[in-house]
Amino acid sequence: MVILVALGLPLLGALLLALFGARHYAAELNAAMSFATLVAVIFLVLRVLRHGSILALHEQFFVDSFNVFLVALTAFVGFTTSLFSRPYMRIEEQRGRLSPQRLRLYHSMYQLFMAAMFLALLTNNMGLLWVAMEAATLSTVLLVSLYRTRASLEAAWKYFILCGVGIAQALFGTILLYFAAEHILGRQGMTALLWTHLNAVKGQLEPRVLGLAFVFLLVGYGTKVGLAPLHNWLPDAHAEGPTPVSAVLSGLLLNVALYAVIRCKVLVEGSIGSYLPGHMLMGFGLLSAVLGAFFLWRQRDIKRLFGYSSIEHMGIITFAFGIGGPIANFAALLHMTVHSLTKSSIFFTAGHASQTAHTQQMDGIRGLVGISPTIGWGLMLGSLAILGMPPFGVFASEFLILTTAMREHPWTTPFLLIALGVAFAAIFRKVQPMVFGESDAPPLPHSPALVPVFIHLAMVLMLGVYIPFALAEWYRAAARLIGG
Amino acid sequence: MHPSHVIAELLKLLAASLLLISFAMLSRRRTQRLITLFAWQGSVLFISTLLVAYSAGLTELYYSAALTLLLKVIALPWILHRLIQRLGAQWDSETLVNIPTTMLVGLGLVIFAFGLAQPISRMATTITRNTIGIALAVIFLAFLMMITRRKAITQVIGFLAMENGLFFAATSATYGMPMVIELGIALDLLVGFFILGIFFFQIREQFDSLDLSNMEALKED
Amino acid sequence: MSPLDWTSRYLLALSRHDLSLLLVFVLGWLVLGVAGLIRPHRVGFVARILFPLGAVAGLGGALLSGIYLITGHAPEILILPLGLPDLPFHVRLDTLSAFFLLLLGIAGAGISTFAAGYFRSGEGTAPGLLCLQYHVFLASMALVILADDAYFFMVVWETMALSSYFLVTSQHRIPEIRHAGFLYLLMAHVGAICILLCFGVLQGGSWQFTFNAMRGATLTPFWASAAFLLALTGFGAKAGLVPLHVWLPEAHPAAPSPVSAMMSGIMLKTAIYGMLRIAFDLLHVRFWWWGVLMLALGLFSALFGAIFAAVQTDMKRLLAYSSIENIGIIFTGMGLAILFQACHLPLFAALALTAALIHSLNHSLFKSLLFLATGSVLHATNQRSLGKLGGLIRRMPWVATLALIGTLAIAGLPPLNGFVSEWLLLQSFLFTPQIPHAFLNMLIPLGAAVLALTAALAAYVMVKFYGVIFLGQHREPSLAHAHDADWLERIGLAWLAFGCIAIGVMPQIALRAAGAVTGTLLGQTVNLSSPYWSIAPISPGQASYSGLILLAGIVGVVGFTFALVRVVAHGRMRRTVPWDCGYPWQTSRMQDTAEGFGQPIRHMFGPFFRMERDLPSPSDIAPRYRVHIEDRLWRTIYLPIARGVQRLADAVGVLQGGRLAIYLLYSFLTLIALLVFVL
Amino acid sequence: MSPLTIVRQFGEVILAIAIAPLLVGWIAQCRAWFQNRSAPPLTQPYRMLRKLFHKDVALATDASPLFRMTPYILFGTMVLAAAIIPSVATDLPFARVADAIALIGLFATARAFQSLAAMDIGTAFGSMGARRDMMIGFLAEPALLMVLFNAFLLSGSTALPNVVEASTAHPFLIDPSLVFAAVAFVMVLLAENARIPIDNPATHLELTMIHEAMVLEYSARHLALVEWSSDLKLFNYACIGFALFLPWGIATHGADGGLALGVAVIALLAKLIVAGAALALIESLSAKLRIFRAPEYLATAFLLAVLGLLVHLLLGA
Repeated sequence: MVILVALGLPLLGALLLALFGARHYAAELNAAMSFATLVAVIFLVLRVLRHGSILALHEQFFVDSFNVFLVALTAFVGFTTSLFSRPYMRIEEQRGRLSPQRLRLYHSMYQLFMAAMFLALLTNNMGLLWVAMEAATLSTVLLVSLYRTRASLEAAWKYFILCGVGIAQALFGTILLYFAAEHILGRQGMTALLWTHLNAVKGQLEPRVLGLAFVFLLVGYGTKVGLAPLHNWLPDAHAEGPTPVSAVLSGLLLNVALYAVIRCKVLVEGSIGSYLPGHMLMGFGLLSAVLGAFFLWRQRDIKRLFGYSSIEHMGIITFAFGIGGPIANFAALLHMTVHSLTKSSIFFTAGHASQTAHTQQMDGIRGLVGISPTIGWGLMLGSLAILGMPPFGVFASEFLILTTAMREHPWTTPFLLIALGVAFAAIFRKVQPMVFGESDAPPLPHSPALVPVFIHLAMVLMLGVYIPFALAEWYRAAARLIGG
Repeated sequence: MHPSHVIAELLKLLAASLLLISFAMLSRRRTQRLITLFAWQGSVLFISTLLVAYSAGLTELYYSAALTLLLKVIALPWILHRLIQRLGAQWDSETLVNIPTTMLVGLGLVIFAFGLAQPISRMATTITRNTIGIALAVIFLAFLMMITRRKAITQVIGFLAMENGLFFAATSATYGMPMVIELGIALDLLVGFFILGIFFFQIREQFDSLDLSNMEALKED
Repeated sequence: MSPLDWTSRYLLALSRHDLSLLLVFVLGWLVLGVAGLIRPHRVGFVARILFPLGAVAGLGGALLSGIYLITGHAPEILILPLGLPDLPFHVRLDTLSAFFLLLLGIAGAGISTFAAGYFRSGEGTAPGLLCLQYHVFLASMALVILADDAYFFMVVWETMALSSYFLVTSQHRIPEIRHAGFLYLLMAHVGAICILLCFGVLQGGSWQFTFNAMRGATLTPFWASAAFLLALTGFGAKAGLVPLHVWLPEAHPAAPSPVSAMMSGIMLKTAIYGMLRIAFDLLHVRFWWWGVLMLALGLFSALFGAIFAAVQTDMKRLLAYSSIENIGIIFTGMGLAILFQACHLPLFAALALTAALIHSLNHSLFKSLLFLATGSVLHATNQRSLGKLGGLIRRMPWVATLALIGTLAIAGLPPLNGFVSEWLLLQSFLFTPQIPHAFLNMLIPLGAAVLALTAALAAYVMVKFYGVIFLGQHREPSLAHAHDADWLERIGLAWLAFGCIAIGVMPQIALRAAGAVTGTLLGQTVNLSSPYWSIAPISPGQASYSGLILLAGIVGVVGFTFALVRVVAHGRMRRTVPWDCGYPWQTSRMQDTAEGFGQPIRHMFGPFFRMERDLPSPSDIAPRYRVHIEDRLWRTIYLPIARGVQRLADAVGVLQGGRLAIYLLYSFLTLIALLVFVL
Repeated sequence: MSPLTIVRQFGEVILAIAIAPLLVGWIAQCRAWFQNRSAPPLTQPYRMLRKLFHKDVALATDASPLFRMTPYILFGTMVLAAAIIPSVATDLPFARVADAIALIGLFATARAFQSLAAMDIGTAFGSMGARRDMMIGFLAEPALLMVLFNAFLLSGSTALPNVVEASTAHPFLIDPSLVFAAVAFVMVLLAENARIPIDNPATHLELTMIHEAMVLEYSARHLALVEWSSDLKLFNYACIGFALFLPWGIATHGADGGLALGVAVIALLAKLIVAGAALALIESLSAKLRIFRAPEYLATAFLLAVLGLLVHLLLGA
């Protein structure tokens, strides 16, 4: 059962690394496990491509066109991040910021986190989805607090409390969902929480209850998506955790949380029949985009900066899902992809940049192209990509989103444009002096693994000028599935 | 009088006491007391779950009840107790907002919760129909408590209280979630709690107090 | 029949697959760029092989588009297998794009040839990378001109901005250059956002983003005007139209000279192209007040640019401001064209548009020529400040001679090309009294006076430019061993100078090229029937001009006089020290400086400037005079915006106060609010 | 293009070259009379030219080719201008080559070259003169253009012959706008030809001179050519004025037999005599302005021209 393999490999990895995580080959092991997972996922994807969507294990797991590409994305970015984290963590260890024991924790938690995300993505059961999200939170809490410094503890604590509370709301939402569902589906066979069944009968579910449920689910999972004003944990966690963790948080966890929200949205919209959920998403999205953009303006810490940029982009994606319809959903899915690729690559370079300069304060980071051209150009191109500069793919999705917004809700366009403009000025005026200019810092002891960066950026570039047919079909199918 | 009615009445009573306990928690200052109240809340939850299990004749709810007993009546309060012993955190914890105001807000929240729950309880078929409003109220009150308290521990207790509210909602409104979920949730709760335990010590050694006012360094300045 | 007709018939056979061939050339540029990465640090390989090849490709493109213009058949459309799934890249070749491709090819060829001699190692970015950026820049400009759907247009438009940004910041170790680059890219991005919005309006409910769909769309007057204003803002920002010009005088001097030449000579024209494309092709209506607005902005920019150019003391800044002036002139022409078109005077509209088009072409020639010349001067002397140059005509005769041609051309003096376009523009101003609007027909003729003032000011500026750099005494002893440009640079310069002369003496060529454009855009061309050595745009009786005969006349008279003087005057010639009213102690410091030349302008146009001057006190031992000129608009428009954003950002920052309880409160309130919302 | 027209063309040019210095001489003489000094002989300018042509050239050490070329270019442009302006007859082959706007351009070219040449030696006075001359230039051109616009609007053409033809078609009708234009034109003429009140051709007082400062370094044949071309410039301006405002007597197209030409030449001479006297009168009556009064002076000229334009548009000629 390929799904089980895909789920089991990271768990196995977590176990192995919990045992051997302190050895010198732990990083390689980590990468190897991630690679194995990637391979398994590729098989899964191929199967889906061949036979269409899968239901498995008493319908507890399922793969449709919506989550399969997220699974693929997650596996891929997870693998590249593990590649990146190898030299990065070595350097951290050499500089005495981490002990081997911590590295063991890091590696096993990393795998556990991946497992949790796969579970969240693959499960058909809204309850299991909740459990998986909670598990992901817990594992990342440990990762964020890895350095055990005051700042990292504070960040982890805030992260834990805010997301814990949020998740609790989500649980209540799930309970309400179940409550509404069992009237239709009954308690027998425990089908009342299976998304596929819920989706089948969503028309009959009691609208009032689902309305309430959606509010709780939205607030709950939305906290993890980092929608303003529920976002406060996000910049801290991104800034204080180890960079690979920031990369996967930004690149994957937010996506997964949003995935959960969208699953719920599909059900609720089907039941209510009104655009209420869509409008809620649009509201959150717009608010996050604008606030995120203005937050960017005053940042000093490089990882914090890009954390806020994630808020902004999650806002844009949420907004697009809120608009709904084939084009907007297509654009949102595309934006999910390019954002996680770009943002993770940015975090890779940002991590090495702050290592070379021995600080995360952007005023301290100067003249990267002089020290290491790959880091410098990686950061520059990545930032330009994330800012929606053509020919990078982010522009493609933003173009679609903007045009659709003009079409469906013209009044939102100025806000979006202001957000984009301000974000551009804010990020670029910070990145340029870091990349260009003079510096006398010595290069890194271990040569940074920046191949992932350029692979990611190359993919993003390709998506800007050419979207492969299969991928496009995929997005289309998913967009149809989401509907709205 | 038919037993089911009796059970229903009993359940209402328990629900009411649950709400009462939440209010009490809102008003208490001493951490020690909070823990005791939390244990009480747990036991009420346990009894209500038992009753529902009996009246609905659902075996899995018995497991759920047992789980509640283990976790929320025995394990967590005990660990919490040990924790504050070890951390010496049992002193008074002054609130950010003074108690009476908090109570008033709480009252408003309860009304809001009931109003919110009405349509749901109207369509509920279980004998525990209108308890969901109370569950909601408990959740809100716990939330309020988390907002108004200053100490890490009290916040955690608030968090746990919220979980209790959730469990109560689950059992009373829907006869409990499927067992898998119940277990998953319980597991998460336990793990989360242990992580918290670890945290307390680390926070303590870093900040040499559990006062949250020390943890306001990360901000936009 | 004229040679042109003959060649056209002869070349008709060749010109059937222009578009695909052009795309091949563009692709060739990209390939060359990538090839630069093979040996990024081998100057010889990059400069001596790749850049000349790029120049050849440019020539090829120019030739093709020239043929297309002459034969002038139906538009060619191609759909590339790239782009968005629902919106593949469309490319289209029509006379308008062909004209601008011609411009790009001619100027690009010259600049690439020069660049081959110019780029040396050790200057900021590695030559190979520079080569990549340079050719991507060229290719993206060509594609901007060819793009036929909004998405592709935006992609290449921003690619153009991006590649040029990297070129501008190639010497990024200098903070001013970084600042200039940032400002440039920011303005470009803001402009791009406006253009995107403009397309969003233009699709007019069809939600098809191909230009064809936009041509088909019919907009209400309000939305049409909105689209026009957005386009004016977006393309104005790229073209450096006042008050969106602030980036231009920063970015152009910052870039290496070939890049400055390309930005000023070609990139600004892509903005003109876009404006024309939208105003005359995509929009189906035109209102007279658009024209008036454009005219006003254009005239103001022209005057503004000329005035600021006159007071500059850095040679490249001076040229940059002069670009603003020329862009202003071009916009004036376009504004007149729109005005006439809206008033149903197509012939005059054609005349004004022809003037604008030809001026674009001219400007791309002489402005690149001058920027390249400053490049040679820079290499020879490492001096950019006019206060430290002088007398180079004796050290670098080649550059000086070729630059003289450019100088006279840009000053709008017959018989060179600059005069032709200004003549045409003045001609079209002559018909403004026929506009059927009270006031307009009285006010707009005054525009001719402003134009004349601008042209004369331009002459002033250029005399200053040339005189201070090339004439007089060396202001610095180091200039004594400045060396002339090398042969590749000379070829590049000579090619552009040749262009200036050719269009000057045979304006009919340019007139026909522009005629092909106006023919498709307005369905009306000026009178093209006159023989190829002269032009009579309206009618021979009305007005005619022939640069060729003028030149012949001057040369003839001069030669005759020279011979005659040789015969009658027997005086010998001896070299002495300058007389200068018998004042004996001449030093080079006594010459008029750039500041000195600016002085009358500062005196007359004081209100335009924000001046800081520190005058030496009478008792100074080493007296120093410094005057710093600043643009008022910067403080009145841009700084307030920046401050506003800062304030908003501070206000938003409060949300992240660091206190967990408050954060919890946020989410609690959100929850309650949403619950109330669904209730 | 019949041989006759060619003859006519060359005849006109020769005439212009020949009598241009005479005009200057005449003005000088009139000025002398008005200021009751004893006047120099009429032929003084010719004598000076002759003398200069026979002198040795003293050329500054590092004068560039540009410096030596300039006198010839100046002369060339001015002769060409003379060939374009219909001073005697309108049917000139060269008049088709360049219209009035091109004429202004031609003058501008001359000015640019003169200024460049003045800067070439790199003396203080030279560059100062160049700067001032260019300043006068860019102030005078808009005014001149507006003046021409008046005439263009009347005749609907920018070609001077057409202007003349149009106005001789109905001779005794003077458009009111032309009055304003004429005054403006005279002011511009004074400014452009380095005469009082803008410049004083007779002075060598260093700090006030403009034209003289520019030609300071020239000597012998070069100076001769420069002076001659400035005489020609004055003559050309006068002829433009005649063409615009007093076109009577100019042999129009078709009616340009030998007799008509003779009449035209007589008329031209008469006009020149009158105009020269008037010019001298104005110069003697007015005082030289400070250099920074020049903008105001030329702004006035510009304003008058614009007024003329508006009057024309208002009265809808």
